[in-house]
Amino acid sequence: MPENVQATSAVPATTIRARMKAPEWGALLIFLLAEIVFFTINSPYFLSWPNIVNIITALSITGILAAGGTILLIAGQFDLSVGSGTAFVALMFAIAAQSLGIMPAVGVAVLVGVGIGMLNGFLVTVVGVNALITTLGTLAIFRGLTLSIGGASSVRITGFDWAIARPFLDIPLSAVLFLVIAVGIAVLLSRTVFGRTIYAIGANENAARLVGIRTKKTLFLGFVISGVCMAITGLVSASQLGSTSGTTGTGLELAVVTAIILGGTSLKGGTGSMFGTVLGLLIVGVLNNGMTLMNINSTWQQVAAGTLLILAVSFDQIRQRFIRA
Amino acid sequence: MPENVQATSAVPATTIRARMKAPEWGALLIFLLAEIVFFTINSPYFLSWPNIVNIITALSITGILAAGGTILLIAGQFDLSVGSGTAFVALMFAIAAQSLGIMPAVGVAVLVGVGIGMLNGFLVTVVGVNALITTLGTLAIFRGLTLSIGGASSVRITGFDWAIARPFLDIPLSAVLFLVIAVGIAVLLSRTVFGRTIYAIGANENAARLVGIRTKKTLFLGFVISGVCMAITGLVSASQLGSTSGTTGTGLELAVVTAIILGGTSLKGGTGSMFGTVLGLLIVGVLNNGMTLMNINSTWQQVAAGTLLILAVSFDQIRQRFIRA
Amino acid sequence: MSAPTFLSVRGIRKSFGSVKVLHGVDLDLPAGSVTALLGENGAGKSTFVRILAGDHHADEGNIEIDGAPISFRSVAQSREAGIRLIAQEIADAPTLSVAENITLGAVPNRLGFVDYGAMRSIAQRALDSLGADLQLDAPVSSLRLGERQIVEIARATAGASRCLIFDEPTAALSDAETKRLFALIERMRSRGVAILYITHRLDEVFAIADRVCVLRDGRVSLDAKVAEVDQTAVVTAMVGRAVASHQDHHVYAETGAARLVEVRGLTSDSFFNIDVDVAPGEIVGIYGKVGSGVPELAGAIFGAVPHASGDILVDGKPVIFRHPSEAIAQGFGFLPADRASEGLLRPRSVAENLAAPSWRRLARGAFVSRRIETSAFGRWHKTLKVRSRPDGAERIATLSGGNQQKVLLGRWLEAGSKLLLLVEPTRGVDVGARQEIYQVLRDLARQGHGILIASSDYEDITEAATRAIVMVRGQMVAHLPQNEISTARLTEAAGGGAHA
Amino acid sequence: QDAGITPPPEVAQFEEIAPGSGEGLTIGFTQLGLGVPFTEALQKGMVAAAETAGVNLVTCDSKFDAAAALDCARQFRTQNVDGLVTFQADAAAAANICAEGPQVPVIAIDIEQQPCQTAFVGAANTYAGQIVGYAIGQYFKENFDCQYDAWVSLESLAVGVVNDMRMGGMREGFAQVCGEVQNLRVIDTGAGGQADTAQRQVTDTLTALPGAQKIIVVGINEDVVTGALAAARSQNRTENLYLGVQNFDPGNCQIWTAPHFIASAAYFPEKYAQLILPNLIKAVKGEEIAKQILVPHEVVTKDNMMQLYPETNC
Ligand SMILES: Nc1ncnc2c1ncn2[C@@H]1O[C@H](COP(=O)(O)OP(=O)(O)OP(=O)(O)O)[C@@H](O)[C@H]1O
Ligand SMILES: Nc1ncnc2c1ncn2[C@@H]1O[C@H](COP(=O)(O)OP(=O)(O)OP(=O)(O)O)[C@@H](O)[C@H]1O
Ligand SMILES: [Mg+2]
Ligand SMILES: [Mg+2]
Repeated sequence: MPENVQATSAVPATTIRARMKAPEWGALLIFLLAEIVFFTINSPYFLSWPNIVNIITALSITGILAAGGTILLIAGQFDLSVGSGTAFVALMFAIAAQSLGIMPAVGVAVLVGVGIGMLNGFLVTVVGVNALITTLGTLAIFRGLTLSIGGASSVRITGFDWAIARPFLDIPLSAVLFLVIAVGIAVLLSRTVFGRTIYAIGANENAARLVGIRTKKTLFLGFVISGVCMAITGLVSASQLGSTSGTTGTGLELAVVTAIILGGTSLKGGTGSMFGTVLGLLIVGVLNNGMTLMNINSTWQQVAAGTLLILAVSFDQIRQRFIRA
Repeated sequence: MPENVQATSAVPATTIRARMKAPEWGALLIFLLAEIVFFTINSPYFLSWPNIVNIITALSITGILAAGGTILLIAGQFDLSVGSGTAFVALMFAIAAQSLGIMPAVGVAVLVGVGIGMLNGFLVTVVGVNALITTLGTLAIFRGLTLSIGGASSVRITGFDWAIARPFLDIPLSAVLFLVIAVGIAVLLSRTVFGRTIYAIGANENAARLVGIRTKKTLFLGFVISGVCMAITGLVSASQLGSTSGTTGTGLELAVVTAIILGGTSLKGGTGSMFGTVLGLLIVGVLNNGMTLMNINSTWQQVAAGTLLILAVSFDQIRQRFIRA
Repeated sequence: MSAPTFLSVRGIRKSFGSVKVLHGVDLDLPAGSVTALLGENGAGKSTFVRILAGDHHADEGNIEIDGAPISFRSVAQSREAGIRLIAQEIADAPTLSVAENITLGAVPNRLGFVDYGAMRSIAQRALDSLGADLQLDAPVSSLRLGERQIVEIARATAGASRCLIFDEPTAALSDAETKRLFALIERMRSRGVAILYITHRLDEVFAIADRVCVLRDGRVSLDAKVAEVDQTAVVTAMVGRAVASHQDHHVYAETGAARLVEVRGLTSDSFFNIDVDVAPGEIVGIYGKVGSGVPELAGAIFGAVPHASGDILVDGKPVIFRHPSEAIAQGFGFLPADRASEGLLRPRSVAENLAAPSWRRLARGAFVSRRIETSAFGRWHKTLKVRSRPDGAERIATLSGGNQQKVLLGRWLEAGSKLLLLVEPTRGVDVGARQEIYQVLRDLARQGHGILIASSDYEDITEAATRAIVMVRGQMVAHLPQNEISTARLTEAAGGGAHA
Repeated sequence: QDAGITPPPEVAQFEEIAPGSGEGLTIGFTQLGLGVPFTEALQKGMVAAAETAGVNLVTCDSKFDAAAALDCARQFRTQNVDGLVTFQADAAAAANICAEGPQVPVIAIDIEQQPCQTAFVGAANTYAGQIVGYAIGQYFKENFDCQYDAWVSLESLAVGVVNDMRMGGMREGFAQVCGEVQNLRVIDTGAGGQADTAQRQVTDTLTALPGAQKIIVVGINEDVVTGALAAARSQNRTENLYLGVQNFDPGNCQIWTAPHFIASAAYFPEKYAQLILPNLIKAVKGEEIAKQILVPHEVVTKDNMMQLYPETNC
């Protein structure tokens, strides 16, 4: 992948200094602001508090999964099973809620999420199967199980409406939860030993191993965290929709990866941040919201979204080259 | 990514010798044979010539795209736009065929495919946008364009039935084409200087440049080859179905990546082979075919496919460890 | 002085399949003492110390620490025992900062939260003790090879340790840095740390070691106090025979042939206003320590990195190389400084690596021919004493560091480049093979090739060069004709630029 | 022809839109998901009708995903729409979607939106399935004494209940004439029913039915039947497929001219708007409207397709 590897040994020192001043995500922030200005001009509803809340609420499920995904991608790993994991958690929760009641069912959901994460982690770190294959496999397995066990029709879940409650500032709890998790993971990644270990493993797994870091244990934990995120999103989804079905969460994996990579985390691992991921999420989220407010046909929305995705990153590349010159 | 990086420098030389004897794909071959034995026992239709032809025919579109994809992944690049590229080519072909006639329309299709490849290549090698983001972007763009231009209803294509013709051995031309392309790319990769260059770029782009390889030009060419593959699959799809619609080729990108990675090409680049990819394609293809013959419910098919995907790679990992011990 | 033995190793055996690397190594490491470990490329030195570091597992043998048997199942256990290895290949986290790399694996923290203040002061102290001046917040990927090596050393010496193992630490260091490293080793020794020091530079052995061990044929062939041996004895123990230098002095004779390259006023942000030219038959040595801009100059002539101003003339006409392939087309060859990131195609075979710039020539039309390629490899396998299979079919990643270096040099010999730009051509190469390489270079020069050696190793210059240039901080400070080239003159001229 | 199946009493008739009847109103329309003929035709009809009525129509595509439909509802609340048309995939999620959306009159399309639904407009899915199944049954009874080799059902499980109602309805309608369906093969053709998935699976299925001369193939939409035809064509077995379809897109000649196209159910998605808009405008103005407004489906066969869709040009 062409992220201008290692800048050879001969990168002029000026570049380094310039980079320090204009952070990685500077261009993305500008891009986001440009989007906001554009939509504010084009829709009277865009820059209103309810709409801002809408944007964040719409991001909450993708965002929570992206938080776990950011940890994994920084460590050089993938998790594509997040969407079907969410659906499976939600289904298990719905079934358990019917027979055991809500609170025990929440426990079941957490166990299922952690279980999925442990399964992925075991396959990747112990058996040694490539993370992409592993999670493509579990993606299919849990989607298949959800459809087989739950059947095609959706299952109703009642008495579990916390996620759409709006206790303060008219913000739904699901959005609050997303913000809390985002901040938590941001702190975890940038401030804790565990977080820095994740970066070290992603930057050079061998080097990390040679300084005595238990790389496999850490990666395993990363997958478990991703599993916990699935448990949470499974519960958020169940609560928001008051139901769950076989198609819940379809395609989330791609939305998650897109946001993370757009936010500057490299597929090679070792770089990235939760802040970048949040920017990535917002760029996509604002775009979708704004285009719908402008009543743009969804097929053209796709074209615009693809174009802007590329533009956002191109912009960053060109800015970097500009600084270098 | 956890492909047991470089087997750390600690790979014993026995392994090396053993590997020479039992090549990378040995375990996958055994796995494929096991599948074949299983389905032969469980379905009387499985091991018949028409069914073997069916399996290969069903693979032809995925396979042709995977041929181009293998080149790119060995060079450390991705192309996720193959599915929507195929649909877009097919639509442009259908439209051109209506107004210009079949032969000029074939020319249009080739130009469109090459154009998509050039666009991807330009964005990745000249602008410097990450290949994943680029091709996620063009995936959305060309899907959106296909839906916007073509509308949702399928467009009829008449007088273009070559792909289902069976000139010899009862094999449709689309399958023949796939086989020819697979062999061609296998030779290209393993025997030609161009192939070497691809491996070198994937192994160490920087070092490749310093031995005089025009890395960007080569990568650009890799994307164009992928675009040519889209042109071909667009034509195959149009001919096979006798029509094209907005959903043509949905999800192909994942099938393609799965086959390539299953076949042993590493996400890190620098390793892999077309033969491995063909094995990967066959493992998935035989599985789908066999389960349909056994009339297994498709949701359980998903579960089985995911499980077997993981098993196939686990098996390989465990075998390697066994040899080492 | 019979210091207590910290580490005692008996009968270590290790094979990589059929390749027996170590068969019965016995070694004692006394506390408060420096033991030098020598041996030819591929003798198994790195393998041995990686066993001590818990990175490899011995097939057989016993390890005792403080007299108690211990078995290392993991790197963590070895570190627990106080052993720190500075490996031959740099193993750092490129995207993390200098401070984070120095504290990698031992991050100062409060309840799991990184204490960045403490991290910076630990890192600063470690760097200070090496006299290094690096920005703590700079990502390691922005550093030069030598600076990254310093970070590695700083990491190993930052915390408390009982045993330090250096695997060719000075290969990428300047003289000044080497001196400060020696001072550090001296301090560590006086604190009772057991030190094992691998090198190919005999003068270093006599400068710092108390004891010298030589690995040969998988065993220790010499284990003696430094005071009791001389250079010849050590070399003989390594190679099995004495290695003579200066067997053959190539003297450049002006032929009047056009210069292969003329560089006029070349300037970038690492070097300023450089004039240099190379004629056929000449071996121009450019001597400069880390920070002198010497490797960057060689890279700029090759077109690997851009330069700001000045001209490069070939056949009297200015050329601009926008890509290395254009330089190669002009008959240039370039051996880069950083083996790992700029040279090796790690997953590919040894023969394929060696042939890389010549693939097209060795092919039949568009198709590669493994037979022709293997025979090309055969030519250099012997000449350069590469310890590998004769057909070069194994992955290059499995070769020892010095042997990898020989293959990368062989690349450009096989390519038959008219002008060779060689950065640190003998980095990590053993004493015997070094002389072979100098001989090959002299032979090439006699055949009319031009060679530019950019090196911080004065031996490269004194042994091979027909004239020398000394650079300090990007400026040319001296120009020595062949008869004036000596270690003393080189270090003296370069001394002016030593870091304060 | 569908005499054996009684239409439900709520079936309504299409009426022309009165120009300017909704002047000044903003109406939100949550679309099920573009990219399939049915929804595209629906959308075209809605846009045209809104224009005639002078209504400002704002569309939000839920892409077959209940979570996206929830977001659409929230956006419509932000935009203060006067009335809402909701076509989203998950009936069980309706309660929360209602709760989060604007508190205005709601017309649900095809899938119930309880508790906020003012009226339901939509396909009588089961009925639409039954009439096709019944027609196939009659055909097989008349011609083959109800003998057939297999019943291949090309479904889209992702579509949920609707899938069950239509595909199950076809089996029920058939069963009324020929008894319980035999040798049933249910094939999932992916989200929304995709031609290439159908093609691949039908190819394998045909291999597993060697020599079968009478295979009944029913599909949830036209695409999957196109895929089945392509599979048969490549094995030269087009003659063996007896086709039952849902929906009728007059441009899709491949199916209507197939040798054994038996029956399809016309849904008239392009005319849905004629049932929806006038009623929603009334509801917004506070008038009473019917709670159930069902589409007058028709069985389409080779014999009557030119009368129903004169623009058919096959
Ligand atoms: N992973 C491996 N697989 C196979 N052979 C290996 C592997 N690692 C090392 N070897 C072989 O073991 C031998 C010893 O290598 P080692 O790196 O220990 O040598 P060294 O003494 O450190 O040499 P140098 O001075 O060049 O660094 C070499 O012949 C090398 O090819
Ligand atoms: N670079 C390579 N890497 C791996 N295998 C190779 C490579 N080059 C060639 N081979 C394999 O080695 C074998 C011999 O190759 P090739 O036919 O090119 O050599 P040759 O027969 O000695 O030369 P020629 O026939 O052209 O005189 C073939 O099986 C080929 O697949
Ligand atoms: Mg070594
Ligand atoms: Mg031959």
